[in-house]
Amino acid sequence: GCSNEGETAGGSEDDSNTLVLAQAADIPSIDPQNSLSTTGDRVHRNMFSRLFMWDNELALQEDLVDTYKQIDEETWEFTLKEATFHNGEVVTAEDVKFSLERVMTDETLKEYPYFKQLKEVNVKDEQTVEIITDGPMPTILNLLAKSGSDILPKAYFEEVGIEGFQEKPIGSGPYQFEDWIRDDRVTLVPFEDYYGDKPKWDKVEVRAIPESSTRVGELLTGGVDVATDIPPNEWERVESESGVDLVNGETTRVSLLMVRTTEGYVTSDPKVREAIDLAIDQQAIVDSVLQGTGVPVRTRVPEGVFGTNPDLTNTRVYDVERAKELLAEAGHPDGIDITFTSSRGRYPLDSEVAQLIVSMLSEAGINAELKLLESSAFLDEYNSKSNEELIMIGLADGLLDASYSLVHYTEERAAGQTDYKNEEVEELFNAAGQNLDEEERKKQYQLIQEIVAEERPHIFLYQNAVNYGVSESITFTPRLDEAIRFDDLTKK
Amino acid sequence: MKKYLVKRLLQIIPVLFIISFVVFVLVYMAGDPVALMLPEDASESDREAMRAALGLTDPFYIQYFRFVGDLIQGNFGTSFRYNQAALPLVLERLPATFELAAASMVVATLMAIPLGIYSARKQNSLVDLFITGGSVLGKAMPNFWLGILLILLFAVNIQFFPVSGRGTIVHMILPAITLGTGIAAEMTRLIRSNMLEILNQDYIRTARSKGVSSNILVYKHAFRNSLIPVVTIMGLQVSHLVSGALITESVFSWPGIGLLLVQAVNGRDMAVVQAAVFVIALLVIIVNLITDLIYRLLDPRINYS
Amino acid sequence: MTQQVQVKQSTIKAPLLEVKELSKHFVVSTNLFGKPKESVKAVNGVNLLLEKGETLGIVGESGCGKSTMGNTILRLIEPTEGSIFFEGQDVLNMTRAQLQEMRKEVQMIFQDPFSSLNPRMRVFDIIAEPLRTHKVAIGKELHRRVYELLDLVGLDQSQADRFPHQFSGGQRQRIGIARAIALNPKLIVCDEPVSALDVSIQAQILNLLLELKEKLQLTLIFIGHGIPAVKYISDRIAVMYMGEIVEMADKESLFSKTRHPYTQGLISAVPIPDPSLREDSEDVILEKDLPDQRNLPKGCSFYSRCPFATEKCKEEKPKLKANKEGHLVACHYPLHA
Amino acid sequence: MTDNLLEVKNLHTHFFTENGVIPSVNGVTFSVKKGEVIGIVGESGCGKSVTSLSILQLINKPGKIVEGEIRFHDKDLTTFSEKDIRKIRGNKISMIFQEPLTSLNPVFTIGHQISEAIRLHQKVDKKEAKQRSITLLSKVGMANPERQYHAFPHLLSGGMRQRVMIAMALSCNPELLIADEPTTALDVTIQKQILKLMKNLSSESNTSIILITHDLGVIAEMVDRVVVMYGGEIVEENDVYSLFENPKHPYTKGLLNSTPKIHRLKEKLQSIKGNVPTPDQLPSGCNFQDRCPFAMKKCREISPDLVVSSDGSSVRCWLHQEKEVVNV
Amino acid sequence: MQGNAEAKTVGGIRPTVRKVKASGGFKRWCRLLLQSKTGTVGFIIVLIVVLVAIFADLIVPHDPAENNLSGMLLPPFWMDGGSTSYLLGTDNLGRDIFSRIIVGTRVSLLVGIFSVVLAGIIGLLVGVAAGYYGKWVDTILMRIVDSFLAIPSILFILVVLAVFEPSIMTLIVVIGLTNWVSYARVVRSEVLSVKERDFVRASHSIGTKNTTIIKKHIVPNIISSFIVISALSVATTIILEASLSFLGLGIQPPDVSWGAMLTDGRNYLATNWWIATFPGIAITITVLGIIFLGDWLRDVLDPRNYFSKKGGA
Ligand SMILES: Nc1ncnc2c1ncn2[C@@H]1O[C@H](COP(=O)(O)OP(=O)(O)OP(=O)(O)O)[C@@H](O)[C@H]1O
Ligand SMILES: Nc1ncnc2c1ncn2[C@@H]1O[C@H](COP(=O)(O)OP(=O)(O)OP(=O)(O)O)[C@@H](O)[C@H]1O
Ligand SMILES: [Mg+2]
Ligand SMILES: [Mg+2]
Repeated sequence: GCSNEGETAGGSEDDSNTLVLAQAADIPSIDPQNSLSTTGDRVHRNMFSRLFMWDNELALQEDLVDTYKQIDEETWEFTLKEATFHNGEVVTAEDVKFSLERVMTDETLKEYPYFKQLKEVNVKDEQTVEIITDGPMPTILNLLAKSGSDILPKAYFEEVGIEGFQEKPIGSGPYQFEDWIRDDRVTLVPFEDYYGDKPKWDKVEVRAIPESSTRVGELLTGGVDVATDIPPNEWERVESESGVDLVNGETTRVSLLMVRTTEGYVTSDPKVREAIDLAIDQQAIVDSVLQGTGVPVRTRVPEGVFGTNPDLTNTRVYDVERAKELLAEAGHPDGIDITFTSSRGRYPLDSEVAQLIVSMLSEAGINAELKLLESSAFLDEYNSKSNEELIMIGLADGLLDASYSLVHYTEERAAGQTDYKNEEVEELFNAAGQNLDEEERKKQYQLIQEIVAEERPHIFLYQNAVNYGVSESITFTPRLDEAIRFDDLTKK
Repeated sequence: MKKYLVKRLLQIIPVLFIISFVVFVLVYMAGDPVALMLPEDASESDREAMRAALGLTDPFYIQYFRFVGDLIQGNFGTSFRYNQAALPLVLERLPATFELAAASMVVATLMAIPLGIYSARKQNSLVDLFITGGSVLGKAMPNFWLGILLILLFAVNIQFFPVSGRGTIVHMILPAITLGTGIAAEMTRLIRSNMLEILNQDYIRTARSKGVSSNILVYKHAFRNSLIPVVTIMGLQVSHLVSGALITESVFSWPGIGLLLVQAVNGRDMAVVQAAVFVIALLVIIVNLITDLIYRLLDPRINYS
Repeated sequence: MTQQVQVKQSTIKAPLLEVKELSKHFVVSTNLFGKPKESVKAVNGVNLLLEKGETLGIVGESGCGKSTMGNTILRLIEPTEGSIFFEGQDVLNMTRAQLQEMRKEVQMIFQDPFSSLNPRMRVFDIIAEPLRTHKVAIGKELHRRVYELLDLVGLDQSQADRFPHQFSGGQRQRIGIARAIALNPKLIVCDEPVSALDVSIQAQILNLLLELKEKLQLTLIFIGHGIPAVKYISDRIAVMYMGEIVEMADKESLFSKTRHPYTQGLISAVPIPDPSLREDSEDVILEKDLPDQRNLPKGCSFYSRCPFATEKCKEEKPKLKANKEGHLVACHYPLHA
Repeated sequence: MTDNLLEVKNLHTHFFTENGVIPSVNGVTFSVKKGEVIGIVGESGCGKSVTSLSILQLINKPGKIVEGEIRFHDKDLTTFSEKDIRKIRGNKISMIFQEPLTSLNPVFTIGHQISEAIRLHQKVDKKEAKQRSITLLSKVGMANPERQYHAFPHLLSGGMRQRVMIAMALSCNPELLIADEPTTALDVTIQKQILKLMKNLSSESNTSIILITHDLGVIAEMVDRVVVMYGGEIVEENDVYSLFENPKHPYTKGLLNSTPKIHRLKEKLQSIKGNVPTPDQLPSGCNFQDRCPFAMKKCREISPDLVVSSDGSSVRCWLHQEKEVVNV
Repeated sequence: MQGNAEAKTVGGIRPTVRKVKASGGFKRWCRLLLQSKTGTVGFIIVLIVVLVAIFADLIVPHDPAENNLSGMLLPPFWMDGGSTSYLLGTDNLGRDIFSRIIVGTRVSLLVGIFSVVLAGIIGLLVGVAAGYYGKWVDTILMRIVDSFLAIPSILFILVVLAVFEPSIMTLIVVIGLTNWVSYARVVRSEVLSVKERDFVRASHSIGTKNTTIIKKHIVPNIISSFIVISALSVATTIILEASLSFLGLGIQPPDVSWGAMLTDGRNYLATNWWIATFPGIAITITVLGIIFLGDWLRDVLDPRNYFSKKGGA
């Protein structure tokens, strides 16, 4: 882009070293333990630090933790680096205890459900903290790197309270909070006393621009350096413009159809479920509507996540003829009628994909009545489990561990939703959950995935991709967890 | 006059009361906010725990009385989403909203008055037809469509204005045009028809018989009279400008009250919805009161009794 | 002649209509609690007695309360005070059903022939409306009645399915008259039925009314500010000023022995369509405009314009009193004593 | 060259509406001498107002003067440009309209409206204009003119508003005043005051007046000469005394007979039968034929011309056609 | 008897009115229509749109929901790469835009017309009741109307559509329920003025019941301005439906509406302009037609067009 009056908003081309990021939605909250969204995480990750973190290669690294050891199956001990909060106070074991206990006990926090397996956090000394889990917990380090385990300054928080904290949040990350205009932008400035590498940017603005064409417009005119979530229809525009690049990245989010296996639904018959699966040409969906981004899968655990089964990625079972046969075998030679719920505008191109699936299903004699719901109505329906045979949803993995995803196939979790029940899966899952042997645990998870792919309580569609528009003056490598560490971006 | 004002202000109370009840029922009916706050992966017991913690398991009337009780103390409650008092959240949006509303009104007026008068003076001419057609077009274009088009044309292609965001006065121009066009279209038509009617009035004939020139006739004698109904329309449009701007706000990522309201409704964020509706309602009522006063100022025939 | 009719109808000489101390104050502003603060005293303690078969004319300047009084008699406007008796029955304390009955007997002809006919109804339906409302006639009989009425007021049957706007003012007023006489009423209140009409048409309507009055033995209250027309049609005339009756008498007596200065001014202000009388018409010009009806003076309401006013007039309100000829006047110093 | 201030010659004003042409004024000819008061009578819709508006070229859009001359000081006003005619309006010729209630602009004070008229035609400053306006207001009999100067029209009664209109019309000492039914909407007592005011005017400053009305009483009291119009044409013209004494045209006769009079008792009112025709429905032949008690075959076929007799009166009727003389 | 004889003759005289009978049906309307250029244009547009809506199924060249994965984003036929079998091109799922516009007419018109009918009925009832009965009825109803006016209608729509699934029916109901207030206000003020007219008083003086007066006198006299605002608000509603689609609350696939097409296509304005532009043109033309027709109706229904100068006053 070239310069214009709009530059006052901050663009890549001014000399000051400012980074402007445009996201499709504002951060939900400045409180890192009450946020639970990719958009919020992109800010929190740079403002707060956690005990662990995922590096650019998605390897788990110590962050605030200097050293750690596992004392027994349920007890872990961590010593902290010397770090300070933005207000100059030192990060201590007390702060860790305070932060983790907050998220472990406060049900109103959105991150709360993930931290239930932590039992106790004890301060050993100023720099040492002990965490006791409820049973063996192979995923504890993943959890401590997850959003929500951000360390908050105890003394400050208690002094100003939640209201005060939200007005001026304080963390120990490389950037400190300057301003948040809701539904507009969050502004961050570097924290000079950061314990890690010195922050690179003089200023970072994270803007919320919901309308994709506006976001792209800002990108093209140089108003922003990086724009997330560029929909396929804008790719041509971004690619053809000089000065900006389109960068494609993968995510852990897998789009899938949840199927009722409940008695009384036609889909309780495995043959019908198979027929539905065979009738959908995942590859065609990816190639047409998604314009080639996204990977057809038959599992919820995509590559890059611990426990993935490589046999189930990039496979194709599409066979309409066989699908018709299966329906006939199942006693429905004239086809079946089902109801298919999908969101609209919740995931990229969800309604288009859903409409495409409906027409694919109809080829095989499956007459799907489509119910497209706006995001909140969709969640209502999903959460109240009032959907019928099929519901299309995209599920991500916040822990980068198969345990996070595969819990859906346990009886307790599936009750009322898919009503899936399989003794073997149950046993495997429970065993893996307590299993500290990585290799064996992985095998167990892979086996679960094979069974699920066969029995189809979920019919998988594709692993979602995310596309970024990036100014050519910036180097940017997308990550599987969709996080952005500002200092990983560099100016060319 | 003073009594009139007091009377009008007192009438606000029952209106606000009805509004708060209707809104409460609506949002209550809309469903469970918790479902929207937790991720798809959360389990039923997680949601139950959160509901209990937020006091959402109580029966309707208890929730309502709690709400009214708080309200009387000036407390709208806490936003679920932001975990902050709701009223300041709403109030901090007001400047952005005002700014846009005022700018749109200015744009609308600047467009409508000359066009309306001109097409009335040249009734049934080609220009008149053109203006009428243009105002229909202005009315028929949905805001989002016009907004995106304006961005494409004037911000991306000829980079004359910034694409989005709030900041300097140039940031305001495209959203103001987007929002103002529809209003301008309506006003143009209204001014035109008013003008036509007024130009047929007896007192215009009187002025002509005095030897007044046609410019003075139009801009002095007729215009002031034709302005009277226009002011009413402007008052009515305020509601639209404050709450109905959300589409424009969203296209231009303008942090106004409309956007907040939609998000609050989608997130069933009761406290914010209530606070926002209250503030908007109050604004609308006050603006209508002001237009009423202006109306009375413009038209000496109306007295304050 | 009129007396004969009356005797035939009822041997007891009860008045047809009696109005006692009738007042109507329009509230024009209220205080915060809805209590009246300011009101227009449109009608102010009026007494009337109407014998069967007579025509009472009511004159007075525009806005002096003539229409308000007419409307109150039919209870189209609820009076503030006073009582009205129609054939001995208290109109103001009637039940809905009684009122309904009464409205068969008392009808009204309105001032403006253009606004008193529903522009969206056909003439037939307009005239049939009272007949239908009171279920007087249906079917063939209804048609017969309506055509008969049309005939009576001099309209053609073929015009029955037209809309009011297709008629001229005079014709419209005829439709209004047909509607008013449809139920064979005993009393008709004519509220300036000719003031919206042209002179030539006005004469037609006045003649028609006179003729109908005789034919149907009607009692009329004829309101008008065209004094010559009122004089032409009435037996007795009441002069109103600021909501009050200031003079009432037989028409001959009223014109030949005018007693109230206002009446005198009014009569002398009527232009005489005869240039030869131009010079010798004695001019009583009432110089000032009418006082504000919201706060009337406490004495005589004519005080401010009266050429003969004294201190007494300012302080004390004159009562309506009759002389031995039965000529009523409300003045401390009546002319032609 | 005559001593006529205004001469209207063969005026035709038609309205070109969607439903066809409405010939509201059809060949009207009359003249006004200096200081003379002439009256135009006729029933509603006969073209009185259109005639008066035509004089000042105030006919609006669908209407147009299609033929005729309006000579004021021997110059034809119909040929004037809009700019030139504006110099005449309000200055040399003023007009008072029928509806005092709607003829004043409701949003300006009456003082402002009078001053405006003054400042339009005279080079005076605001203060001077105000002073003159106040003088005018007191001249037309407004009590407390300083205060009333700042009053809005709606606060005034009909009579007061009409006086404001008169003050406005007099503001530049016009040579001709056209008063279009100035008292129709008023009470008799107020009417009397207004008429008296106008009478004084014409006698004091020798202003000519065209007084339009359909009230024969007003005519009888006010004017020197009467023009009777019917259906867009002049049917009779005569000096006021002769006209009332000896009306020639059957319509004039009917009009006089159907006017109720307070001084003549008892006698039954005569009425003209039938209704006033609208200008788009005029019959061929004499316009009055359907209502005329003396209508002859000829009346239905050929419309009579206005015939001027030697005494200066004129009439448009076959009954009087044979008698005399010149065709106009 | 002299008077009677005279009256008879009066009856025989031609009435002093226009040659055209106001009651007169079809021919008169045609003539009135043809007199106005814009009215004629409006009428023709609306007629075509209505016919298209009725016979949509017979006209469409393609199934509007049929995906053509090999022919996605085809431009209109006159452009490079366009095809005459997809006259106006295809959208991002390869659906025929021309067919979708034709089918979309139906929903847009249904929602437009019926929501206005609903709003009109409620508004008429409330407005008449408030205006005619006055007093406390008026006070209560008008406070409710005030409240509704002050609640942003978009909020109402958002909430209701969050509770009930968006369908043509819900859309109609929800738009109807939000728009009635403006009708109520207009109707009330009209009723207030009609109520004071002499013919209503005349009817009272006869002893007519209130309900009859409302039916026979009040409603017929306010109905024309009512029809006019209704016509105009059909146009507004069609646009409103587009805005609702933008918020994800409009009509749901596989139903098609112009608003939904416009919304779906808005992100393609820069690259594939035809997706959003053609439905936009359809909306504009239709709205134009309706507004022209509405303006014409206003002129025709204005009593001043019937009455002589005097009668109108
Ligand atoms: N509804 C009303 N509210 C307030 N004042 C009213 C109302 N109706 C009439 N008035 C006032 O009451 C007074 C008498 O009015 P009314 O109509 O009875 O006069 P009128 O003698 O019939 O006059 P006119 O000759 O002009 O018809 C007037 O001053 C009028 O302004
Ligand atoms: N603007 C117009 N369009 C069409 N016809 C008109 C117009 N103005 C006047 N006319 C017609 O011209 C005729 C003469 O009207 P004019 O106003 O001169 O009557 P008038 O004699 O002044 O009546 P009145 O006594 O009611 O004032 C009327 O029949 C009227 O219908
Ligand atoms: Mg009256
Ligand atoms: Mg006139």
